[in-house]
Amino acid sequence: MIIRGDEPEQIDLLKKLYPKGNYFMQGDEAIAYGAIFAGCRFYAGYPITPASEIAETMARELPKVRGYYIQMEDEIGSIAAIIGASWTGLKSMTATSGPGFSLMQENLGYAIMTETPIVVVDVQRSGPSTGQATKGAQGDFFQARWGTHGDHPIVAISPISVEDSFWETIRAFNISEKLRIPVVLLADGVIGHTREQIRIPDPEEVEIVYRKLPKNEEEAKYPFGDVDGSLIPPMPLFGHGYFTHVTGSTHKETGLRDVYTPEVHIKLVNRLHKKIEKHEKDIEKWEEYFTDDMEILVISWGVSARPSLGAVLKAREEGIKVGLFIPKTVHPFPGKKVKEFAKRVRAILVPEMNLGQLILEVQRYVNDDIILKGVNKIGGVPLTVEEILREIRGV
Amino acid sequence: MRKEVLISGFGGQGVILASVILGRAATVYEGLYAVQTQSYGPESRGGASRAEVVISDEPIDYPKALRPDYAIFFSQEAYQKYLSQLKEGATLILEKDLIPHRNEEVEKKLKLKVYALPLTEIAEETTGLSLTMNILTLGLFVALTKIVSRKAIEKAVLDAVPKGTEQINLKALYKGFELGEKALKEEL
Amino acid sequence: MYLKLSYEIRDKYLRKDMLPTIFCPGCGIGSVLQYTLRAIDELGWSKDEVVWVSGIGCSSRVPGFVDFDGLHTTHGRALAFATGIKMARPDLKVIAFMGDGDTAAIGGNHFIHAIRRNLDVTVILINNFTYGMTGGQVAPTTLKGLRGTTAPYGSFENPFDIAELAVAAGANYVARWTVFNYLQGINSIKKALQKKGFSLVEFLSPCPISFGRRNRMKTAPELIKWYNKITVPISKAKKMSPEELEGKIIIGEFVDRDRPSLDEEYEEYKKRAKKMMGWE
Amino acid sequence: MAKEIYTKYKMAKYLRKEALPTALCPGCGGGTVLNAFANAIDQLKIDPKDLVVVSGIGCSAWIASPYFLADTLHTTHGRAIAFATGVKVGLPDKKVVVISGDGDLAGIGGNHLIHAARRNIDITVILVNNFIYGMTGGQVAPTTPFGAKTTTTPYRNIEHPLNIAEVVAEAGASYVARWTTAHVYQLIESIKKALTVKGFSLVEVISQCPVQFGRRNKMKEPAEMLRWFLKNSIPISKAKKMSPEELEGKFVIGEFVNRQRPEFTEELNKLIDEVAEHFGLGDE
Amino acid sequence: MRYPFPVGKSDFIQGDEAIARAAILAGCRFYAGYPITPASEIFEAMALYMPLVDGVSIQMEDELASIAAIIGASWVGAKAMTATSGPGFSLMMENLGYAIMTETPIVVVDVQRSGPSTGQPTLAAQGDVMQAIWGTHGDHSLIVLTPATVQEAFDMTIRAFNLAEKYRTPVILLTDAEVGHMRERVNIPNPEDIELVYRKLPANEEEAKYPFGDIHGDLIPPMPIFGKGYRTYVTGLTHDEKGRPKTVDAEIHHKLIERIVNKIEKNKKDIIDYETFELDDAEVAIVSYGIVARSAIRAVKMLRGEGIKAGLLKLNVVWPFDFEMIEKIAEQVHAIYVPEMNLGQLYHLVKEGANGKARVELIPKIGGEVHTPQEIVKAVKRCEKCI
Repeated sequence: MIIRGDEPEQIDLLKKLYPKGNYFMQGDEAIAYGAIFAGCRFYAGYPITPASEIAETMARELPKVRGYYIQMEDEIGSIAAIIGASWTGLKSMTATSGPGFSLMQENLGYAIMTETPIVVVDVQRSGPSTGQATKGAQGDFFQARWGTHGDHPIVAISPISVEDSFWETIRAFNISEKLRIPVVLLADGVIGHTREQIRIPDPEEVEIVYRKLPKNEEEAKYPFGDVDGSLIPPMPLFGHGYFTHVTGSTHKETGLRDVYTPEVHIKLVNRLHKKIEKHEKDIEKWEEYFTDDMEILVISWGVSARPSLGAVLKAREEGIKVGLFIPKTVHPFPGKKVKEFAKRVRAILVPEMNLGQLILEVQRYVNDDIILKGVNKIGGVPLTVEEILREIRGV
Repeated sequence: MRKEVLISGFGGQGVILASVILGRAATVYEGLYAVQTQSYGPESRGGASRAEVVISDEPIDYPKALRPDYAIFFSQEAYQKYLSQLKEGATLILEKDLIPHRNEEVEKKLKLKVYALPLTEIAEETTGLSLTMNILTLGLFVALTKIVSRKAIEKAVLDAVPKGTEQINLKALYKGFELGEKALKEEL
Repeated sequence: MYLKLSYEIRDKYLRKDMLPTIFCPGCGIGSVLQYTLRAIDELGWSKDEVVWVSGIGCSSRVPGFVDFDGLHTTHGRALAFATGIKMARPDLKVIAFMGDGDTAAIGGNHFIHAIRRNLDVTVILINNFTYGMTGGQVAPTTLKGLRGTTAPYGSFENPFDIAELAVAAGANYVARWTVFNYLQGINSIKKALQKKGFSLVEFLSPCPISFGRRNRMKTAPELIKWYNKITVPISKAKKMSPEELEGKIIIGEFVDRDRPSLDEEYEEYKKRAKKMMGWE
Repeated sequence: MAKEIYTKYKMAKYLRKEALPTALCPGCGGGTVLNAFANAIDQLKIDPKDLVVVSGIGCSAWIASPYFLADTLHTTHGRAIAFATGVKVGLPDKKVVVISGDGDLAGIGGNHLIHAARRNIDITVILVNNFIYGMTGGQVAPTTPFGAKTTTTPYRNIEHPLNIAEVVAEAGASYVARWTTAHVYQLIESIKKALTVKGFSLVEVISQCPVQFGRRNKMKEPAEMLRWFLKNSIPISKAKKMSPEELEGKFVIGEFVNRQRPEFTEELNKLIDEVAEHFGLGDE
Repeated sequence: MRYPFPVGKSDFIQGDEAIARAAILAGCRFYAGYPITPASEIFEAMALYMPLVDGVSIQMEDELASIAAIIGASWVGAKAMTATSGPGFSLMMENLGYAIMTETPIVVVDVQRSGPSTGQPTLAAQGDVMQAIWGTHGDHSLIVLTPATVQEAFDMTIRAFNLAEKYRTPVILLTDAEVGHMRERVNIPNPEDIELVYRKLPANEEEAKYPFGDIHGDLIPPMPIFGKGYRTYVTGLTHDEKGRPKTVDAEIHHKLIERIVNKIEKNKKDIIDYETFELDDAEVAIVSYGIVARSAIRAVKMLRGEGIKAGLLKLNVVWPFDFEMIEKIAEQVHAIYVPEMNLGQLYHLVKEGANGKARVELIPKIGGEVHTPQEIVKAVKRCEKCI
């Protein structure tokens, strides 16, 4: 029996196991609980710092809700197993950090090509290579976007706090299920290991989505066809007698391989991209502060967002007209919004824990008549409010 | 001078090898520029096979054939698929026995110069080996088009064929030359 | 056999500026490292002719502490890196110092293929039944029913027997001991180091912090006592039935043979290539 | 456009007609394997609706993908068994079968192979061993016999082939057998057993690739390769009495193990039940 | 020294073959690989040549192992290379990061095919450009070269080795199935005429103590290779100048990564290579790289023929990227067109470079075929009309 996560028995079980109220937990744990609330019932993983706590929480909690935790022989096997499980109808997740994420790139491309809903958590740590294993970073921003080969779209979400980790994980599952696409949750070692207060809601308060299934045999014949004009094909699960064929090679709407006809490839890959554009509204999410009268804009994401907010609040106290924009969905990047803001400010600051990645994305939407400056820090220690404030004052 | 040559048939007929020999003759032995490209199916035997050679006296920018000046087809599939892509007035060599269905209309419309011969059969008669059909066709092609010299193609053939088969392949090549001369004199 | 005092070994082979090591009290890695260094010492090898390679994990930090050329690589890939070193410089001796997760989980494929090729390296394997560095998750070596942070209810999987696997894949020399088997350990390492081709010496090694603690064996002595209980010498094991061997781990020398190593074969290969092309 | 297939071949009902003809070269052993598999399914009266067939990349991965009419998952190179692990856990009541090649399953995917055997997960693997990477043009594989010529060992292979059946048996599989494409009936019987055994089962099929392997090793014709298989096949009972030297270059055929061991998905579900009971979460 | 192929004359060979021959001439003596279409021909040529020149060619169990083996070989002093295509390149990402972090000179060839995933294995694409630049995790920099002809594939392979050795960094030779499989004439020079670079070695024991220290002020530490008695320790963990792991010190991490990034960034002038065609008086620019640049040249001729003042910038190196040069071009022209065999990758970098000073338009094409010159002309004309 495949559990979707919204069955009454499951809701009762969640209520019994995790009664509504305040908890004190790590970001990693919040991601695990978010996944369980989102209906995730299959997890395959491999130990890696600083993501192991997600695996450990899943190992402890999943069996309680009749979910499966398995530990694979490596990260390549982990992402492969969750793709396999997803085709049987289980909402599936894996979690890792930079080195493991590098290993998953090939099969991440497979999930994109086969439109398999999965959630991949990358708890970013300081790299390249093994780097500083226990330290947080935001260095995988572009890897999440461009890490697998070939032309592909991607959705990546980055939470900014422990509580946010819970809710953004749920959102990651919902987007993934709705659009039949892998979603990358770009968490980081700082939040992952930080303990904070978080409110666990009643399961009824959580809106969850399950993939669209074929209505009939006829629809099931086109696992990769735009049968209803939404660009998202219904997903004929394995084991229902549909005889579905799934391949990472270029395929027709029926799923059958055709690797020589350019038109087949063009149609498929274009639809993969367009389904993201078309459902932009379901995907995009950001927070903005003081953007009405701002002269300076701070754009920040993930772990750097909170010190940025602190700095903006302090600067406001000092009378500096500064605003803040925090994209929660970082890929696709909300460029239109940034373009609009850029017309109204004289400077944009981009604080992040790397040597400048989001800033390159911002640059595409900004003309050079304004100041664009990164506030960068690597080495595993998050940016402080003071460091960002100093830069705000500087412009 | 930019000349585009398209050769197509199925795997095992020596399509690719013929195109390589032609390109080699043009570049290494004639000092021209040439680009050879190819595409084939996943099967190593029996799938569709297609090769292009672009030959020019100046560096070649776009490397693929856009409107072939010359074409050689060894299969019905190739004929049907690519016939309409040929340039007006193009020269076309066909393996007659393997292409039973012809499209006179298109051939006429494009004013093609068509030479249809039972190439495999002739090769078999000449050398006892149907495999030498591709070399024989090259000989025919060079005699008809003079795109490279006979000396050049001969040297390129010798470079490319397996050791011990040189004489048999030259025999096929010369037979091709002979057929080409006859064809030009319209004796065929 | 004259045994040098341990400080002599320490002073001769360890990088002073890297000490102390990162290993927890009660950890078995230090002992195995000492056996390895003693074996090298007794063989009279120069420090300049040996390269140490490792992957990721507690055991893999060892090459950082010893005063040799050392390549500390990515998780599971040590033997693949070692292949490059050995094949490009066959005159160098290569020691891969590895853990069980590194060798048998993520690196399992490189392990069996390096053995199949008979790559001339000596693997010193620390098997502590757990991922120590990441906090005590279960490994493919964890025995059924034992706990780890990712098996809070006890492992339900069948474990690997790495030594047996190495024998099946074709290794030239394979032995397994516990860290308690002091002399056998040193002797086995000596044999392994001198062996051309792939050699493996596996040590059951205590990890009281990440493994023992979760399995009611908080200290190294408790773990060693447990090892003594579950290990059976190979000579005795041969006379036991599969049922009697259930839950036991066999120790001793598993195989000792002399198939030609990859670099030796490659030397021949080069000669043959030149002959076939008429170069010689 | 679906082509009409006119055939009296009984097993055609198990094939996706619109995907035919297969892309396998003439003389390839893949057809024999597909036929044997279809016959095993037919004889066991398994409904294809209860089957999921998983494969990786390579010629042998194409034997059942997409030609076999069941749910078919064609995955990335070497990872078929890892994908299949997820499928089996999600659908413990279905038969999950992996059909792929030696390079795919034992080369790049060797780790997943031994780990699945260790877990003893109830998957049937039909490993088609043709000693070569056929699709990419005939490179050496970890199964290529010592001394054979390939495009990446032009001066002959110096590595020893991996003894897949023995390694998998050692790693903990419930059922392991090896046959060649010249032993069709035994092969069908073994596939049937493998499908019925609870736990990880491996049927290794030594198969001919006349184009990429045979041609470079003086066996251009498929029949020559089959003769080679027959001449060098040694039943396992006889092989046990032979020395390693005598066995050099031989193919040991037969059943290597057939045993009962705890199975992964059963153990996993048992664990979940125990946890539910322990926390009082069982069905009230 | 005897070579297993003719030198000092021209030959008619495939791009893949040219890469293999160039590698041998560049001094590459270690190759590890794994079969994959359309890069297998490189491996097959290496397998044929290596034993004859006393080098090693070995087939590993997968692509992870292939790149690992060449890094190992590089640390014992061998010039080393591997070649692959998209799926294998994805698998190499982790160890590519390791090579960057440990400053190991290696050359990785990616013969691009159409993706994502298994995609169209025999057909060309330019879909891995951003992956080559950003595919491994963490902050980093490296060098990416893009040949457009078989001759360039040959020349750039030699350059790739020279740059890798000079800057102690992995270099990616990013070619594609089209260049890899096409045959053209290649002039293979006499080995004496080829300028080769070998990594800087420590001058003495003292220098060897700092395998990761900027002891010469040029950001590139000498490389104390193994087996010379230096007893070097190499780790992918954050390390100090001596190579000792220092994983909690933010200062040391910053210093290391900044130097790794800067040794590329500060030497941009030396690394970057491009060609221009009719660009001086152009009002419309086309920025292109790899195989598509050949169509673009023809498109420029055709556009000029129709009275549109077009010019071409052909990039031979796509990373490091010369943002400033693009900005300069953007100041001169009113529009920049970027034809790519993908749905927009290098286009993003061009757009960043243009800085809003000129319109930047993408001319995408996927499906395995190269843009025809007409397609580029048509796209340019359509846009030029719409203004």
